[in-house]
Amino acid sequence: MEGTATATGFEPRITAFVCNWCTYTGADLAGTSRLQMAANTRIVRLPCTGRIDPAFVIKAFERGADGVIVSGCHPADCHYTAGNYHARRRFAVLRELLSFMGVDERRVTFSWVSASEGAKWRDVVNGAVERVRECGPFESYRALAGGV
Amino acid sequence: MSAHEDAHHPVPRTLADKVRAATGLNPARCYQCGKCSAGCPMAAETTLRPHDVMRLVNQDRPDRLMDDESIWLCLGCETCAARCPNECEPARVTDAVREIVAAARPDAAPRAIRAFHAAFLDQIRKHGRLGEMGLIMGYKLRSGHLFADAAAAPGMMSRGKLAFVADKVEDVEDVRRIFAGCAAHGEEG
Amino acid sequence: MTELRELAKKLLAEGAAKVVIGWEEGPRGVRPAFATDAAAADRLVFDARCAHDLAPYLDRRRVHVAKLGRPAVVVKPCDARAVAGLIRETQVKREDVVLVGVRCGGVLADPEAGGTLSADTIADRCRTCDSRETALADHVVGTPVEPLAAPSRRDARVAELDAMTPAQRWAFWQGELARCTRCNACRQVCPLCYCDRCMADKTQPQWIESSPHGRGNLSWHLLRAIHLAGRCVDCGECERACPSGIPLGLITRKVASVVADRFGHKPGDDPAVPSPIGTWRSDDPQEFIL
Amino acid sequence: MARIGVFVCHCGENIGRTVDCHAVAEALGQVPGVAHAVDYKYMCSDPGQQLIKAAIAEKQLTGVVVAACSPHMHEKTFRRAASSAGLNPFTCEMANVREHCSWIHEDRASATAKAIDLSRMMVEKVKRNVPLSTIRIPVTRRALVIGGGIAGIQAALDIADGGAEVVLVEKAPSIGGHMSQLSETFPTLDCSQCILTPRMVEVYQHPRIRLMSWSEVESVEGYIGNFKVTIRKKARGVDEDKCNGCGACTRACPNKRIPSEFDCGLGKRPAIYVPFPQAVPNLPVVDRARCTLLIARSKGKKDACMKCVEACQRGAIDFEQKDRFVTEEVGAIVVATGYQLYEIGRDQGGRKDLHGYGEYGYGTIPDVIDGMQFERLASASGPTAGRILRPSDGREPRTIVFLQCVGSRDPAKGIEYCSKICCMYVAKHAMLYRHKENGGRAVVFYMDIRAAGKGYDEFTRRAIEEEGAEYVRGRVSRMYRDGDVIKVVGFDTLGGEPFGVDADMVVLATAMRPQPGIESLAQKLSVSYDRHGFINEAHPKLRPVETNTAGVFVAGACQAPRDIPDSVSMASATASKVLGLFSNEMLEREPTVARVDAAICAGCFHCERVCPYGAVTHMEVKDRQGNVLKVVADVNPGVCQGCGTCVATCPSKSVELQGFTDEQVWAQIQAFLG
Amino acid sequence: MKVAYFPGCSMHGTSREYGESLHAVAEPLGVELDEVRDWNCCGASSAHASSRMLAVALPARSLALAEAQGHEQLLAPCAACYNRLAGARHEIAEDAELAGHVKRILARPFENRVAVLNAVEVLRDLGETIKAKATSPLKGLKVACYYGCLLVRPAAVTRFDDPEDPSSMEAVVKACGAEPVAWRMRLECCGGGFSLSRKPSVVRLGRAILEDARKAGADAIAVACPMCHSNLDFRQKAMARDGEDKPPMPIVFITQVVGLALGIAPEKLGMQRHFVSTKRVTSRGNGEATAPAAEVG
Repeated sequence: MEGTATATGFEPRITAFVCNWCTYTGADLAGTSRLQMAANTRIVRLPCTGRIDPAFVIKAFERGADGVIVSGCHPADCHYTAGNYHARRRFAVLRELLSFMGVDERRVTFSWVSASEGAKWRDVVNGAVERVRECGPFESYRALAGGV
Repeated sequence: MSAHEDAHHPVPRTLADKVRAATGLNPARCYQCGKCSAGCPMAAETTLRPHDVMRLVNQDRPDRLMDDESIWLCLGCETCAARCPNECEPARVTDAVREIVAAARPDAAPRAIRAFHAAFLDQIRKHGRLGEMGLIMGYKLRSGHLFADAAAAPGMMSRGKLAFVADKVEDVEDVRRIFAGCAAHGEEG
Repeated sequence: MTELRELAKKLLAEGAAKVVIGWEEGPRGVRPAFATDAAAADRLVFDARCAHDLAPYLDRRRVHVAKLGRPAVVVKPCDARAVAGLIRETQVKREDVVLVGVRCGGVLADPEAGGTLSADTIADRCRTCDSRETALADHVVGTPVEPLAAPSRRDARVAELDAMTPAQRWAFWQGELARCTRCNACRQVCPLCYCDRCMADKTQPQWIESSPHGRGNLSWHLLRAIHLAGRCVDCGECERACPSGIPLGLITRKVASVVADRFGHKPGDDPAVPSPIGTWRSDDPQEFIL
Repeated sequence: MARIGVFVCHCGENIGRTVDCHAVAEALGQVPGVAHAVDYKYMCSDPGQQLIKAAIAEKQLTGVVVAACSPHMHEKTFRRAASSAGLNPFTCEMANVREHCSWIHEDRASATAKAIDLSRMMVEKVKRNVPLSTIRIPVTRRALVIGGGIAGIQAALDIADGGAEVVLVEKAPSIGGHMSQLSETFPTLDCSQCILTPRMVEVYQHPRIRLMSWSEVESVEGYIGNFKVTIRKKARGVDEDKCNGCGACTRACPNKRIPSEFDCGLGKRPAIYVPFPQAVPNLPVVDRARCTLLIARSKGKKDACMKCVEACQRGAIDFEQKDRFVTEEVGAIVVATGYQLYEIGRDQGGRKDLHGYGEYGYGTIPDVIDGMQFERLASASGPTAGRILRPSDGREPRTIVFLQCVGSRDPAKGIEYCSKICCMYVAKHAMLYRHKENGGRAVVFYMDIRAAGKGYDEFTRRAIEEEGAEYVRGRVSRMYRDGDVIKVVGFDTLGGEPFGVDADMVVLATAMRPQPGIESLAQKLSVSYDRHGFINEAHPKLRPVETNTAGVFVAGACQAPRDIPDSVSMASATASKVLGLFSNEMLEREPTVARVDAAICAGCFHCERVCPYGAVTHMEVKDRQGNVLKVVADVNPGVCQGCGTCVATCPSKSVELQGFTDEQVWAQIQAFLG
Repeated sequence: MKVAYFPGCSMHGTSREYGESLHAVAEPLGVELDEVRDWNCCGASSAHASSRMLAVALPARSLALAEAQGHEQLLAPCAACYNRLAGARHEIAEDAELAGHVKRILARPFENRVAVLNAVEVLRDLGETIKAKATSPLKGLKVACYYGCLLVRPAAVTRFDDPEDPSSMEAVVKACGAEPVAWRMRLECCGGGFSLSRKPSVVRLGRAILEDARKAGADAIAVACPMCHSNLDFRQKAMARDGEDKPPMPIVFITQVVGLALGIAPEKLGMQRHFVSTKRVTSRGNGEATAPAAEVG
């Protein structure tokens, strides 16, 4: 599957960075509940949103992602008590900075999905795919590689 | 739309749904403790007490609410809301039920009370404000209680308490637009 | 000026400091000075040309300065915020340095060109600066100054960019960043870029491609801004040092406004106040999170 | 060169139906570094695991990727298999192609493509996995129990009887907790003190229990097996070694008009006092805020009263005593701090979301009391020697109204949960009253009767059927004083009528809340708590007495409203957990911990500030002469729980999280996107 | 302090004396009342029984007008108006969807910025001023402070006092030198909304209030609501039991109590307009009631 506009339409490529305890487990629940969703995402499992470095998001775009999802535990639910609070501040800044530098806000989705919110995970994934579809392929970022 | 989403965005069908849509209050929160009815000043006169109203809303029984004058006897004193342990606000639920019931059956309210509310709103629609004299006259005409309290009028007037000419909002059209806007909204909703 | 020189001489004479780091006349306007004796102290100056932030010289990694001994450093309010940052981040111990605060009414946008300070010539960052002297200093010299009222062109530019479409902003920044030669001057002058080894120099994995091309340049400036979020003291040195004239101040200013709006934080000169990234409140705004 | 084995599971039809598992195995076989790729019907079955083990041996694999279900399902299984075949278990990872792929997609082509991507991402990760070994840490076989109520007493005794030493810290002057205040206990109506006092004495005399009453936990450092706890021994004003508990001082004290905490304000005590006759330890404490002498001294006046000092023949009274701090090293901690009652009509300890009940007149009508006050009235050792008398005039009430769910199940006043014990103790109160006051009327207003427990429903039924308690289903709207009686305005929801009672006394069954200060203790222990302040258990069903901090356990009403049997069960459960922990010489932990590269660490300590566990310490880097070159961060692997927040925070990327390194993440991103 | 002033319909009619006494005390207490230009009826007891939207939109118009006049606070002395205005403000603030509808219906700028105050809280906050300026403290006057229903409920809307155990009115009475009595009916509804349409209910409810105030030894009942006032004052004779000969219970507005304490002449406070003689109250201040108090009509 290539993240480019083809005759069959544009299939976005989306990297999802999720925490192990809430969102990953919520995504497991979506599976056990057989909730159908778009097949455009690939999950990278991390222990906690606190572990998710803004560099991951930037690197994903560098390597050709059309969109990114970052998801973890709801406030007060963090397995490690506060990782999500730290992440929330970090990503609040990253999001506005990316937008300021010209990255469409619709390409980056942040969510809290608990271990019991399989349906919410489905909605987050489908929503992110839809928004990135509206934006189209992120050719402009890929073009930066230029002569490299 | 899947069945799952239906559950989250229900089209108001039951009485409880309609009340919820109109007020944002969830009648299902009522656990029938009766604290509202214990404190209700009108409980001595009504057959349906606040907790009965909540119960019938949850049971989707508009018929029983319509066939009884109880909901029209609520004074709106909010004692029930102040004491309700589960934040149900029976008075606001009752208001919503009245609105729903009146839309379905305009003559559901007891004549006297209907007359009072109609006269009241009529005054506002006409003048933007309430001329109490007009209110009293309007009420008497509508209710048929033509001579009740007639003896009081001279006393009222001698004390300068009844203004014969109603106070009026200058831009009364603006108030009428609000009435029209609310009516239109009611039909949409 | 006399007050500053007399104080510097006194500090040196009494042994309170072995070197006074300040500014002196150089071939192209003023330059940083490291006065270790009375004669050198007599050459110290302070005026609107003294834009350099001297806080980086407190970094133990600048061995040539460190070996001169216990430093006193002359600081404008913005420089003092930088020193506060270094203290906060355990790079400098407060008791190891003498701080000489100067009352500051702003510096010139082009210090090398010289001239008097006016609403036209004042550096943009000084237009929005509201501190005239620092509470962190051991000594404060100079006369009280009135701030110059002038609208910030930089803020206006940020607002213009905010009003653009993402594609337009992208085009603007690509135009600017295309000139970046990755000379690292911005990093070198930044008082809060002191790492032993910068993330940009890490190779396994290489988060930031090191050769100057669009992709690596964008990553570098994004991550630099992220690292400075809530820490940048707006000394303006990165933009002044950039040989390619990239308006880096727009980025730092934008991030500062995000930090101020969202977390109610403005970097100050109190080292006890923690930086906002690394702390949190349970009710931090999260309207962007689904 | 890596030699990775990829094992694609069909999970019967579960994966195979939507994902072409054979195609996945074939595609993965083409990936550089993959030495072996096969698919199989059930990888987790014995033959499936054999397949993996055989391949590891035959192909000399350096790493394993199992493309199957969620790692939460079978990561342990496959790591164990890899380990038994001689591979380091941490070089085995799972690609989740079931929950995250076959179960959520229908299109076979895209599901297969995704499964290939997910497997490739894991292959790239495993290539960068390094062998890790489980972390081994020593265990101090000594436990700290915080709280000397029935839960703490039980935990301390069980642990000590199991052979380990226990430090029992109690903030009050005596152990015993709320249970010592109760009259009789449901559902057996046996005397509370009769069953509790022997256990209190046992604690006192136990050779392995160190009892520290009038003490509080000041700070906690360290981690499972290795806690260092500082305890504040509050100044008692009495030398514990000299005092023999004769009570001469308390008798001598002229200020005997102080409301007794133990009797809930219904009785009085002196300024130097033993809270109750059976107190353990039997040592008095000086009420520093009320002692005439100390008040005079604090105002700089001369000593006004020395009665207790004069009465004490052993010279044990010591007004100069200061708070002392002692440090104890323990391997496990049991939190058993218990509860307080919702303060009806009063300030709720600064909690603005709790409002109290103005409509019930508590505080203005003296004969409206709470359940604990009733216990004191009913208790033979109480202020009325067990006679139920009105606080206002000492008269015997002829009608008592009991209100259930006061504060409980009431989101409007701030507490939405059920306090669990009130249904039972109200039935008990009604019975006790009916026993003591023959012919008296006991009216209970209730919403539901929640009497689930052995012998519980029988007990409440007995109150109604045999003991003549009148149960009225409905809440009371308000109460007011009318001359000598309290008018209770209620509603009988079953009868459909307003129901008023003229009561002589009203007893409010108020909600259970955690002890004040629980939040700060929880923060010291790094355990999480819910919005009411109850300590969170690690798992609501499967780990009910553990907390999210390893080595810290929870028992009794500080975790949720609990009755005595529940509290005691939990306490024994914590004891079994603690003794289980102590049965190991060394503890083993997953090696997902952060490590600092001291060579590049700049010592900014952003990591220290973000670490929720206090795992980051300062370490000096010295040259050969011993000169300090720089101070860098160091992560204590025993404390680190592996969240990785420090890693993402570190500006110079000199911290790594083992098992989730930057390189591994980078490799996964690249494996997907190219 | 300068506030927007929302008189409400009854200030010009049945409760003239409330308006008169409010104006009379405002000046010496330093309160400037800036009447909301072209205000309209809040809808009071009828709008909410018919349409939630109307019950919110009617008060919202007046709030919008006050906002346009540049005010941040609005004083609604009538408890019913206060309840409706504060309630509308609260509902609009809590419900964004409703806010959208209301703005559309109003078709004028409206940010819901104006805080709504009642007379009791304003007077309570001026307690020190009242105490300082009281030239005729009402020593010995026993007052039953009657809050009724609309002033303190619902708690989420009113917020100025404890909804179950308020003390503001008592504080004002104390500042006036009078003595608040402890009684139990101060929060019970008098049935004012049914004053016209359901007299027996009103009589039953009002009687309980009057009887309890008498039992507590009150010389007068202080109110802050025109509906309570006209109900308890005008209907007082009807509330008496047959053959009963109890002394009449003066029903006074809290502003009248303050006015008397400030030494303002009773007629300027409209004390002659009452149906029940206020002599028991006016005789406490310096002034004597000048107008003869007519018997209940």
